[in-house]
Amino acid sequence: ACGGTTQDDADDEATAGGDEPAATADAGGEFETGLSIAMLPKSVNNPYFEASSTGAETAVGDLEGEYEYTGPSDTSASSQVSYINTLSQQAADVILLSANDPNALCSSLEQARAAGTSVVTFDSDVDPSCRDAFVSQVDGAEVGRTLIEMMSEQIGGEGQIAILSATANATNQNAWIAVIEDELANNPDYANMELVTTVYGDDEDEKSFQETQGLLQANPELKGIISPTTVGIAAAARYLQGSEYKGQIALTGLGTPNQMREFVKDETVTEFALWDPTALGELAAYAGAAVASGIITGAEGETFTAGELGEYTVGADGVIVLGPPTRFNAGNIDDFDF
Amino acid sequence: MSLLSPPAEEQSQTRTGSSRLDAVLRFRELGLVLALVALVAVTTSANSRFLSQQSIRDVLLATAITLLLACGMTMVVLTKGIDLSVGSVLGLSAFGTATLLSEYPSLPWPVAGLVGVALGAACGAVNGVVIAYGRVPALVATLGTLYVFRGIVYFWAGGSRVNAGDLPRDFLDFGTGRLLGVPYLFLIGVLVVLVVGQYLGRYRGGRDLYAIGSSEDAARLAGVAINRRLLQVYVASGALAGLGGVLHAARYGTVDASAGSGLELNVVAAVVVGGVAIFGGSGTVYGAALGALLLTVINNALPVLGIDQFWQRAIVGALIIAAIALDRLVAVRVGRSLRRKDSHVG
Amino acid sequence: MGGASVDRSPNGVVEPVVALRDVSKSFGAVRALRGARLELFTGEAHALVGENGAGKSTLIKVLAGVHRPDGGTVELDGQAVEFGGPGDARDAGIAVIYQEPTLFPDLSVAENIFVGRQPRGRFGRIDRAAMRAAAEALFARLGVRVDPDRPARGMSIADQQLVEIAKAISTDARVLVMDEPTAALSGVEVERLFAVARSLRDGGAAILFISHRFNEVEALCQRVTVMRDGAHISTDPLSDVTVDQIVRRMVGRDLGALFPERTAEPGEVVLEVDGLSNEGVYKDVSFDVRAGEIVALAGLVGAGRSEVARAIFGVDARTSGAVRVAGRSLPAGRPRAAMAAGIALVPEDRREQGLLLDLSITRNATLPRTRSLATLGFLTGASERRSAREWTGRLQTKYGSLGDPAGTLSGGNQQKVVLAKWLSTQPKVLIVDEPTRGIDIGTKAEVHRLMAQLAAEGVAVLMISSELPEVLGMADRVLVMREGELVADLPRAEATEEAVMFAATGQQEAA
Amino acid sequence: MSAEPARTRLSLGRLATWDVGVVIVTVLTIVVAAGAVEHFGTTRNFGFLVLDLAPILLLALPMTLIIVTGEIDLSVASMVGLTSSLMGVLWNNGVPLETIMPVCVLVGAVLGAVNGFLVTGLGLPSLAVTIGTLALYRGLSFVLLGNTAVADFPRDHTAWAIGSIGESWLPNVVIPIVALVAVFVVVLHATPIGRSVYAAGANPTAAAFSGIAVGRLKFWLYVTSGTVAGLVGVFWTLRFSSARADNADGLELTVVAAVLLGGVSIFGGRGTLPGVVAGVVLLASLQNALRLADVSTEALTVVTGSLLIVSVLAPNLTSAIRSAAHRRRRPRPPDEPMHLLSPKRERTAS
Ligand SMILES: Nc1ncnc2c1ncn2[C@@H]1O[C@H](COP(=O)(O)OP(=O)(O)OP(=O)(O)O)[C@@H](O)[C@H]1O
Ligand SMILES: Nc1ncnc2c1ncn2[C@@H]1O[C@H](COP(=O)(O)OP(=O)(O)OP(=O)(O)O)[C@@H](O)[C@H]1O
Ligand SMILES: [Mg+2]
Ligand SMILES: [Mg+2]
Repeated sequence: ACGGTTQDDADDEATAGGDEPAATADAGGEFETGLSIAMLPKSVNNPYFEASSTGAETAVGDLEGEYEYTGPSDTSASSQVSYINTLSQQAADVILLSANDPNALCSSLEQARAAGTSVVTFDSDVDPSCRDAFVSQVDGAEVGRTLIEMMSEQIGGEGQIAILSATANATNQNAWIAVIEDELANNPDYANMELVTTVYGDDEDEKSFQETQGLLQANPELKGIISPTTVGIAAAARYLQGSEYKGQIALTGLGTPNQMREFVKDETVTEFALWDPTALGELAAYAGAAVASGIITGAEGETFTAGELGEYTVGADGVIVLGPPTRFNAGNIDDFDF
Repeated sequence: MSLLSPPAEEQSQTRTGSSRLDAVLRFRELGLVLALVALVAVTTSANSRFLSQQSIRDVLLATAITLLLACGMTMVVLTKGIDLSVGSVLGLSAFGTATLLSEYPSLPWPVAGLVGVALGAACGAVNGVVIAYGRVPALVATLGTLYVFRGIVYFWAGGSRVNAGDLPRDFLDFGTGRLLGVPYLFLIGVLVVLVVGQYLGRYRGGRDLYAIGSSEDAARLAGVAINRRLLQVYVASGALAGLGGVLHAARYGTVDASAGSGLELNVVAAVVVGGVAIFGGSGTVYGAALGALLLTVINNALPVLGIDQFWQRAIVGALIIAAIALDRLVAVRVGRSLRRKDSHVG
Repeated sequence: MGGASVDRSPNGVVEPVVALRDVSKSFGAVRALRGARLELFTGEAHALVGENGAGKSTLIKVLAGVHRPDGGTVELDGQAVEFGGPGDARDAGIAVIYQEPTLFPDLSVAENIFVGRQPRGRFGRIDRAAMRAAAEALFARLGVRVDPDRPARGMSIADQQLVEIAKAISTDARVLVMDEPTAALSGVEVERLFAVARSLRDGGAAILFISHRFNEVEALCQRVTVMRDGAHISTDPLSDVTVDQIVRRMVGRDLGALFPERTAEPGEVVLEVDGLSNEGVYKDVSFDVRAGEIVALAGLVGAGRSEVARAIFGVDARTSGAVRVAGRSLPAGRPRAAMAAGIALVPEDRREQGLLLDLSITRNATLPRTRSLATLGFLTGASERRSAREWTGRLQTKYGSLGDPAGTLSGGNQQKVVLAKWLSTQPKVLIVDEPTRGIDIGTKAEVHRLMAQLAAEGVAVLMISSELPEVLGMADRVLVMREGELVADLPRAEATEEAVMFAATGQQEAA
Repeated sequence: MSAEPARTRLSLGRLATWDVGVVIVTVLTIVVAAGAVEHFGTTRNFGFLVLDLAPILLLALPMTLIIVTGEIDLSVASMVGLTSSLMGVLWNNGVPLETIMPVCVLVGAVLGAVNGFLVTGLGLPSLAVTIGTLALYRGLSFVLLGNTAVADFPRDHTAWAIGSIGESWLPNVVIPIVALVAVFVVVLHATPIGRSVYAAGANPTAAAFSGIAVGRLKFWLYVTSGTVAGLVGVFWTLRFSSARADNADGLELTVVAAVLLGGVSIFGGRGTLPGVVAGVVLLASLQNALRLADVSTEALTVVTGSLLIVSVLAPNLTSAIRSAAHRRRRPRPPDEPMHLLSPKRERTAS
């Protein structure tokens, strides 16, 4: 599998292995019960993580553990550090983390792990040396390819496009954008498409809204916008809906069906994609429990069973991939509720 | 002991100072207008789409909410206070209004809007009571309520958000709708600016605010009902932030607990750029409105000009400093000229 | 014996317009008023005198609704009233000119006068033209020219006081209270003020006048009330008492001479001012002051005396000229250098320039000397307290404790703290700007004695004063400034009232 | 009205109340939390606590002095961010850390000097100026580093930033913190400079008339603030081993809140450093304890805000209540015999 949101780094891998507390995989082993599992999202006031939390809670319930959902209200790495410290102080068995920064959390994560806490990241990774495993929503390359493919379909494979991203430092966003850029440069299908700019809405509604507006003004020839973030795509859709650009500009990206339903119905948006954040949370919880129970250590090739989600295999760098993204359009959107 | 002959009848000539002062004040707002015009001209020459209908509408829409908050902030700052809680109040009201509308879709949206405004006014009343009757400095009190009100929204919202799809169609239409091409929201903003401007300039209550900000001791001795006025001002600021929240909900459709975070410093910046003295007693709401407009136009123009996004904040910061430096320059000049003519016995 | 006032009541009414009965008021442990009494009748001008801190200002603040009394009553037309605030008192027809000007610096002069009472036109809008006209009319009545549209910021104290007066008379009050309104005014303005006050009095208003200047009291008032230590001492028709009697009641003892005998021989030149100029304010001012000499700088308000003093001390800039102390040139704009050279400046506006009102008396009294009071660069507070106790003691300052904020002292005691602050630096050159403004007669004599003593010890004293008797009584030499220029240098023998006035105004006395 | 001993005691009591109050509340909070909140009283947790409060405490030191002079510096967090970004850029360009760290502190001083010049040289209101530089410096820090993060700082340095002294639980940062706190306390409370700081805040005009170069004093305070911000920028970067443009975003309000909680008057002229230190510790330990007690973030926010208001409101209310009670209890003034000369007597006579 591909590294997803992190760059491959053989050295890190080597040191990671060396640093880890002596643990050997016990592939057929049972999940321990009574594990205390805490989910630490980028920030607590985000429906996306709320959905993940629901999934994780279900899983922890099935595993008869204790579940906690806690985190800062701002999306800063320094606030997350305090929460990691708190959790390690409380001797949590597992931390499920969506990181605001790939490096800033490392030292406190190391301290937590030294104190016996297993760390599984999901959604947004940290440096592989600082966690046991990473549950990736999808294969990073797959997301990038899906996004550019949808865009190409919607604008007829020709014209200028732009990207509306989240924060400038978001690991996953930047990885997907890299894939998109790579596809545009190397895939002959997209030879007539041009990426003019990438702007950052910081995962804030207003900012994303204004950036969309700026994009359209600055680039009169623009044909489409890709927004690989749920906040961004909703804000952009909302702007397009109320402007003269509605129907003129293609918009796709990653969004939740509940947020986007209205825009799909009124044809502001044709098609977008996302994975199921609830399943993501659920898988993360199982992965965390698997690490804590010694079923996996995060080494490539290990397997575990994530309840009803089925069996998963750990890929290179300890990455576990949930599955391909789902595309949502007028035809299927009413089948989903998250 | 009469040392001097009685003053000659020179009453007619005493008006010189006023015209100079007026000229200077007018110059202050004129300066903003000129800066605006220059900015628009440059941007348009770089990209003619900047003056397209859509683009103008976008700017007006984006200004509308800041305009409301700037009105409230102007009143507060005139009394030598500050209201740092406006962003949080806006968030609370936006979330409250949106939640109300999504849970009771049959409720006419103006009613929900009024609830939002009332919510804002209630927050303002908390500020006002603490500041006027609790004698807590405004900066301290509103810094506190900035946290408290935001905490309440978080508490209320949890991780949930209200999506555009949950809101009544007519409410959202109002958010983007327009009269003769001008967005409703902007019209509301302008209306509020005019009303507040008249009140501040031409009504005793408004002048009292200047008096309080200029010298609270003197105001007390002059019999100004300071506590009542302060309470009113913070309620007004809260209510306007509440109204801002309602408009925010209508315009963006998506509302979560962080709506309006960090807005307070933008609003203070607009007011300061607009020439309202941060230590009270002078400035007009028209200036503040122009300040808000200028900042919004800059925010919109920089991307159009192709200026790197990362420079925007830096430029806004530099602009704030330039604006107050300009004010200072003018004030020094006026001060000097006033001093020269400061002889009282004719 | 008080029958005089009954006679003077124009309509034979014998009931006082205003009566304060057994009023007491404490600030913390300070009992500012203990059973104070006062009655004002229509058509009389009543003087209220007493030492600094006697409670005069506090008493009128009770009358004006600023302070709520702890005990006693305020009666209006025989009815006990309770004022909720200054607004209530104003509405009841009581206008007050407070001791310290209370203007709104950002508002125009006209608005300052009419705050809360602006004339209104249609829809309750303020009629600015009417307001301006009314302000102009008021100034015309006072015979002064002040631009009603200029902001109050940057006005001289005298101008501010004029605006205060205009504000007070604009209400056509039945009771006009003036708390040392003349302290900042020169003769001509005082005359005009009195003329207006007399016409108000003759129109049936009651006037309460607080002053430390007995010639003014005599010029305006019919009766005089003396207060001491917050209590009422006596009320008499002015014709029945002598100044000596009043002073004895005020201070509770006999007073020596107001101006001490002085015989010191001036020594070396200590302070040299050479061609000092500041664009537009004063130009080419040159003089010198010798050790042991008291030189007075006289002139009308606004002549530029204070500016010169400030430039010498270095708080204000100067455009050209030199200042030398004992032959050594001082850099411009560096007060610390001036202090190091031995200059001390007691500024004219004690609240703005002299004191940190919120900080303790100790901190105020030792501020210029923190460095010399420190041991190895550190201050523990003990040395500061010792110094403060010593110097406030020498000046017989009245205070509760040294830790009290300076702002809680009465005006005169505040002035003493400023004096203590500067005398403690043991200067070679002492510049005092209106050193006895707002100071009671007893303290005034003390201050004069102190200045004489300092001169005798070899200090060069430069005294700016608007009080001619003080100038003539104290100075070895009188310098006179007019419109920013030094126009006369009169040795003591030639310094008569007429000569100084002539130089100050540039014309012969009119009447 | 000569010096009464009772009055002296009272005023001393009044002065001491606030600091002692904050300190007592802080100690109580820690004791109660240690008893009631599991995991709070451990040395390891105190280590975390110190690391958490370090940047706030350091920034609060110069901020206290600045607020005492009646000014404010809202740009501190942006200066931290800018020095952090600079550190990243320099490191990316191969400059050794031994050079980078002093350069960053120096640049912090320069940034502070810019604030100082705008406030004292041009005489602009500091609240407005530093809102301007808050945006300006943060913007520049994004200009420098854009959206990238620099994270490959050498391990021995980053380990120092979170490490402990020898075998103890005390983090290394305790050493510079204690040193700086001591210096600031002595300077503010026991030197002529400190006296000037209070004087400048209480009445700048009178301070100038007392020979204090108010402008120069404030200028150097801003430089100090920038320098400390530079230090914090370096510390922050090493602690999180991540140089990012948005480091410490929004921290300025926390710092101001902590200073005000410590009893410093926003109008200048009043406040003490022990109070501020207690205020910072109180805020941080309360947050730490509540987090450990699984109290939600929302509650943390509300508590912080309420504490700030209550800290100023409570003394005001108690004094209001006390004086109201005093007025109610006041003895009726004794009926003095009417003075012979009183006009009231005349009235009755006629
Ligand atoms: N707000 C206050 N707080 C505390 N003490 C006060 C306050 N106002 C006045 N005092 C005290 O009350 C006493 C009377 O002061 P007041 O100002 O009435 O004196 P005064 O007679 O007007 O003196 P002066 O001639 O110097 O103006 C003084 O001891 C003064 O220190
Ligand atoms: N703070 C001030 N702001 C503006 N103008 C001032 C100020 N102080 C003095 N002036 C003006 O400067 C000139 C000289 O004033 P200065 O105070 O030196 O006069 P003075 O002779 O000392 O009078 P006074 O008796 O009022 O102190 C006058 O025109 C005065 O109006
Ligand atoms: Mg008085
Ligand atoms: Mg003078």
